[in-house]
Amino acid sequence: MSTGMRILDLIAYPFVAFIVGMLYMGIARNIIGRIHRRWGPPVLQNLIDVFKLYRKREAGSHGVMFHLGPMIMVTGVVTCLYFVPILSGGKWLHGFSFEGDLILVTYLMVLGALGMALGVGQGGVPFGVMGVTRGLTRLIGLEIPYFIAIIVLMAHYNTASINKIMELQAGGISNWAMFKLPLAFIASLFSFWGMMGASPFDIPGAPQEVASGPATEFGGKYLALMMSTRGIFGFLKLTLWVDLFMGGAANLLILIAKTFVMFISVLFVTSVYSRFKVEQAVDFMWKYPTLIGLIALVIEMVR
Amino acid sequence: MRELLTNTHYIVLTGVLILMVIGFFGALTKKNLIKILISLGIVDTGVNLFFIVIGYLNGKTAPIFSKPGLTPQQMVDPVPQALVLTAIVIGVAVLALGLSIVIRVYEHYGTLNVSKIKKMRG
Amino acid sequence: MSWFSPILMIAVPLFIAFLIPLLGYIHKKAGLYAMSLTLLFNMLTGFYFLPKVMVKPIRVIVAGYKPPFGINLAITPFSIFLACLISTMGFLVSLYLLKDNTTETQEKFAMLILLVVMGSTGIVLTGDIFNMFVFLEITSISSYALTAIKKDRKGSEAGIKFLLVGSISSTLLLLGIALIYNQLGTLNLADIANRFSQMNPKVAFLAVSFLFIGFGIESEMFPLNAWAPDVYQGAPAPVAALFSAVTVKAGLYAMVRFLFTVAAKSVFIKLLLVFGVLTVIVSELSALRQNDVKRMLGYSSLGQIGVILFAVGIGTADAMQGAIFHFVNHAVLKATLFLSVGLLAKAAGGSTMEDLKGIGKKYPFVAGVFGIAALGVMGFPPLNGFVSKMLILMAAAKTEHIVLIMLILAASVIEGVYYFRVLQVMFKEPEPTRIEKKAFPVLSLVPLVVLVFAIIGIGLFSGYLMPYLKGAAMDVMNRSTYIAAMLGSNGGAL
Amino acid sequence: MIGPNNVILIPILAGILAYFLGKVVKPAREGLTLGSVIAVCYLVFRMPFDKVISYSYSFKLPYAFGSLSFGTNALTSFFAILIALSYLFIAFTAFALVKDKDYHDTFYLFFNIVAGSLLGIVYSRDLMSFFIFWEMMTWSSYFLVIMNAKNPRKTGLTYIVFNVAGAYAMLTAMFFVYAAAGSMQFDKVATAIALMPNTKVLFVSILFAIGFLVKMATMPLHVWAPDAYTESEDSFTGFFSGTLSKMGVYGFLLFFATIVGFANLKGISSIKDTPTVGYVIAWLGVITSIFATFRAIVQDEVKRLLAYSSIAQVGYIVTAMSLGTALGIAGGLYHAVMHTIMKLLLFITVAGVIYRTGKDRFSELGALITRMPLSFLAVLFGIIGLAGMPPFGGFASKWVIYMSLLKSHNYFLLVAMIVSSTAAFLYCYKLIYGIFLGHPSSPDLMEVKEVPAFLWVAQVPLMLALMVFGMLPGLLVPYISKAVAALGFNAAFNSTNMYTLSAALGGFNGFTVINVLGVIFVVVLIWYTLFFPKSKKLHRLDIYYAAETPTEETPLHYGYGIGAELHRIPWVGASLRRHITTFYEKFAEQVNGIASVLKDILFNGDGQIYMLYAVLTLVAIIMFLGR
Repeated sequence: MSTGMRILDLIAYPFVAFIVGMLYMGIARNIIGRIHRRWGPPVLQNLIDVFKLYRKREAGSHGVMFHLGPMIMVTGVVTCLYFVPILSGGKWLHGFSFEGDLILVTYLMVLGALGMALGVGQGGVPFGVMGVTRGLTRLIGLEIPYFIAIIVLMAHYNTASINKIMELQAGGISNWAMFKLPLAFIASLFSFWGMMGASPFDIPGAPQEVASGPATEFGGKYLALMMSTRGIFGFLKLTLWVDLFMGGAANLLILIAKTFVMFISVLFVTSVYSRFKVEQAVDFMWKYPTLIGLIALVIEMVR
Repeated sequence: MRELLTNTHYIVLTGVLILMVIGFFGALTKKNLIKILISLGIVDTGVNLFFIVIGYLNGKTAPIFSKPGLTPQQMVDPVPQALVLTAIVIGVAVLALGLSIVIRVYEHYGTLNVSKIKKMRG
Repeated sequence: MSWFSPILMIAVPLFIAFLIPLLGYIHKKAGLYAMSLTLLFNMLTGFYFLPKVMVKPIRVIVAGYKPPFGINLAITPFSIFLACLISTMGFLVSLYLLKDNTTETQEKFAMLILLVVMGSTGIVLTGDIFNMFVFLEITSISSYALTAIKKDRKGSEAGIKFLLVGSISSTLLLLGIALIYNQLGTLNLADIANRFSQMNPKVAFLAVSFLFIGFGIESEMFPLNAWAPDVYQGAPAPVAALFSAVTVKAGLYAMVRFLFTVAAKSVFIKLLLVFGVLTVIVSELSALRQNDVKRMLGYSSLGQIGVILFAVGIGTADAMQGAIFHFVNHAVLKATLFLSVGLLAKAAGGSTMEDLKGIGKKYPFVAGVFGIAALGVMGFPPLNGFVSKMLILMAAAKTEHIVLIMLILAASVIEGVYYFRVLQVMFKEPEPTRIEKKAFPVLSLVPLVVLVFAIIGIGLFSGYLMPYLKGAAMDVMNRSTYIAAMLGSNGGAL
Repeated sequence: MIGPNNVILIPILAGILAYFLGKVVKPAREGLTLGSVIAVCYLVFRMPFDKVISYSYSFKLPYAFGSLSFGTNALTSFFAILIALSYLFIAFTAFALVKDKDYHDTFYLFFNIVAGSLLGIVYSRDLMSFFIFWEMMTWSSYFLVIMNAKNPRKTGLTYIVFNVAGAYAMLTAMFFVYAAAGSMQFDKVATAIALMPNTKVLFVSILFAIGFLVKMATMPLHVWAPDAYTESEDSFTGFFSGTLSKMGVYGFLLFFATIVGFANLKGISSIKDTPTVGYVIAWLGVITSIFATFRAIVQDEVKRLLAYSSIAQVGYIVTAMSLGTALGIAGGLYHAVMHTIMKLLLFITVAGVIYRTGKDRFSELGALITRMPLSFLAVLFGIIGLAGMPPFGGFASKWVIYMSLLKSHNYFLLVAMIVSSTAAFLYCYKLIYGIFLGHPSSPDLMEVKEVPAFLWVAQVPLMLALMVFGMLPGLLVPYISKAVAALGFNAAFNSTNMYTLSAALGGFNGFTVINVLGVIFVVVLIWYTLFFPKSKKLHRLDIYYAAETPTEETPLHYGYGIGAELHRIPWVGASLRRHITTFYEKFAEQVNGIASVLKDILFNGDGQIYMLYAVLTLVAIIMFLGR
């Protein structure tokens, strides 16, 4: 694969995520609409919103950090994306995943959020800060089951590199980590739903309480950047879970199929459960998912 | 080693013991400072008497060449008697100093009761 | 020059002491200057004889009677070492007193100070047990008088308590000496030591316990030291400095000389160990709750003496070497502490924590000296207290006394608490406005400067002191050389 | 050649000279400190890193101590360089911040003595010199703690009690070992311990552990740390929490790896081939970091937040080291360096902020980003490192610690550590939000100037260091492997080149990470600022406020209250309510109670009773010893 192709591949990387991510968000609004027995907006609605916002003539800014906040968010998310291989096999669309490992990805996921939080800070909106605080407090809850799950994975496959984990799961469904380490998968699912912002855990951006939380003060091009980042971030987590627990995807079609299954689980959870308070979320996360994860860990240690 | 304790020794020793008991009893139970000092004096005399008894040899005379022709063999052991002289002087000095301090304590406290003189404690 | 013998260290101060009232007519301050000069003389003679005695102990015959009959002085390395220490500390305190007008009657003060130092030197140098008793009594009587010299309530109360307990001690000593004389018929220490085993064991035990309690009271051992805190609080500061640096040392010397050289009864040495640790714990704990700084220093002084007794109680040569080193450090440190608190209390008009609030800001030098001495007492490294404490604890480690080491270290944590509390009160509280700053007389600052240099100097260069410490420790540890030197024909007859 | 023993004396003499010379000519203090800093840095760096050199230095101490011996090996040079650099940075901070304070003279005296004693600890080769300089560090840093303290009595006394008690615990162990070995030299002591029976070795290692855990402020011995770090002199706090706590780390490694030896500790009793003592201490470290992190989040005082964060971060080092694995110790050392850099950077900047604004609480600060942009950047770098975020060095050291735990199969420890390191994001955000973002709590904050120039001399290199170690995580690996080798472990890193860091289960290329981040950020920045119309500057109060318009008086600096919701989380809330200090306070009351009862009974002031004591003792001796 010549370097030219490699560069093109790298440039295409974020856009693939952006487009697929936006489509998923559009589909999500449609499906939830149908669940609420209404039609829901067209699938491309999110893309339309983003381009509309980009066309806005001006956007209010509260200072340098406010201006840079969304940019750091995008940088963080896209960098994290580069370290998660979209396609397995290491030829196409694998980004820089060979140079990083699972722990690096875990910490990069939070880097974007922190960058945006700085922008929100300078914005000066109390709702924004409330949103950020809720997000970070919720993170304490979400991170534990997720990390237990990846510890089980790393212990089981004795490696921290995502690509190796994918290779070791090749060869049929029975070989997927989903079935080999079911408890770990279930524990990680809870934090997956939380990170995707499924209803019981969509605490930071709760419209009724904190007026869309961190994104409150941002308008125009900044809001556009944040919405597109949310799309990319959704796609990133989906591919990560697929890579870790479903043996990754040889080509885009398989990827979309597998990620769609995960996405459906998010939708079901979102539309059924009502929102937790922050402390309830953390308390919940530390009780059941962590317990399941610890059991998986014990099983793993025994083996 | 002079082990030959005659019965005179025993009589005087009991005397010493009585003096010591009285002295210590007085010093440790009486509350009045002057009484304590007096009883300490008594203890002191008891000790001095004990010293004398140690040096006493039955039938011997005082170790002073008062009469011509007295030979040292006829005399009692002179050393304890010399020591007792110093001890008595010391006893007197302590007693005198004690009484002068007691006067000053009385000026300050207005009482001689030893259990009342304890502003400095703890 | 055969007339220049150690006996002068006793004769000259005695002569001058009784000459002082006459000097009063020549010039009001003559008595004080005479005192300082004699003490200076004592110090110089001491240091003159120190190297000589290290080589060979000297036996001074008085009035022609060869031992064991006449009274004679036994100048052994341990005694000359202590004699130098006593005279040096006496001289420094006397320098302080030249400008210190605590009492109007200067002659009596100077005379008593001389008598106390002479008495202590006598105890340390004498080779005769009754002679030691007489010197002990001279020191005690002049100490009672010194404690009550200021005629105030505290002084007299302390004086009477000191006198009562002191007279018990003298009675017991007399009884002990009488019993020993009754059995052995001799008063010479070396002779007693030589024939101590021939005594009837019951009477011997009785005599040793009488003397143990008698010397115990003088060396401020735990159950017998209840009078000490009152005396340190009641007596004027320079006198308290003198007591902690000089008289206690003499008492300890008598205890050590009697238990190790004369009556080598190991039961009592073990008792010393136990009482030593008890003294440390009780006095450090009591010092924790003190409000008056002088009384607190009294308790801390008892604590340090407890450490010395503990070291002596261990009974090995290393421990004795550490103990003697602690003799020196304790004397230097406690003298500095008492003298500096004396100055500060005089300026602040009282020695309680309340009075000394923020005094460090007004008199940084004197409070700084107090701070350095406090660090030294607590045993913080570069200073001298640390070196001797380490030596003692190392010796204790060698003899498997780990639990006792932990007790003593716990006590020194408590010591750290109350000393740093005083330092914090002195330096961190707001400056007292009611005291207007007036400089202290230079002469009373000289001893402080000398002592501070001693604290830091001994701390850093303690190696030079070691040969003398080793000599003194050896002298105490092996009885036979002492007996041979004092009784044998080869004794240097001066 | 100037050996380690002279290097130690330079700062101490400089300090003493500075104090006295300073009385005559005031700038002499800064001059002498600067001279000593340069001399120390030059000599420390000139000393060969891993060649073992030893010097005996007869310091005229009595025969019993023998001569104090000093020397260097890789471990000591590792820490010596750390000390020298912190000494340099803190000296410059002090030049700026302590200029017009009234304790100007005593500060330089004690600051230099502390620096000298740190070098002494690191360079000493026998127990006695180690203890001498350990004690000198304790009492000289005590004076720096109470120098500018708000309530010096409580802070000072707790500091002294804990540190002196810890030092004496260590001393008892030293005597124990001295009794067995007959000498104080490290090598002789090591051989002696090998022959000691198990119970004694356990006793000695527990006592050593207590001494060092007090210095590293691990639970339950951490009570002195928050007060001491908060109340100590502002410019000294960086040195205090950054470098002095590392002496605990050095001591722990020295005694547990070389002298007591993890091997024979394992022989005594072990769980899953980690020595039990180490395993318990590891759990202590993790519990400390969890409690300290949650306690840090709810603080309102800036320095107290950083103090608790120091305790938490050192907790990680304790956990990593005490398991006794090669990678664990390497992780501990790596994190020690990173933590020192971050804490120096943060404490120096915070000291500058306090110096300029005079306020030290989040509720009083806010929106300083406009007035103090460089300090904002410094704190930004600091918190990214503190939170362990990838582009900077903080991530590399945490990554190594995680790998060590994974490799030694201590998964539960790793899960517990994740709890605290995730919660760390909260107090990092609170730190930067409380001071620089949000709204100014009082109008005078808007006239504040940037921190004095001298602080930049310290801040800029530290920021660069964080970035460089982030970009080249493998840069420190050769030095760490040499230090770990000096402890008798073979280093466990697979990669040797500067760019990547790889060990047990995986690896990552720091260079790629920072390049990707840089490229994307530049692309987005250019695309956003050039192609889109300039954004309109809004007034501070022109914000979305649910249909109301905030005025100057409305309190908008909401962020200082971060952490209030933690009280409602069941387990976290419980941990915040319960304080370990109540146990110590009761113990202190007990001791005081005994003390006052004892002194009132025994010394009750009545002369006659004193006489009775004497007579009773006599009777007791005659009766009991009579037979």
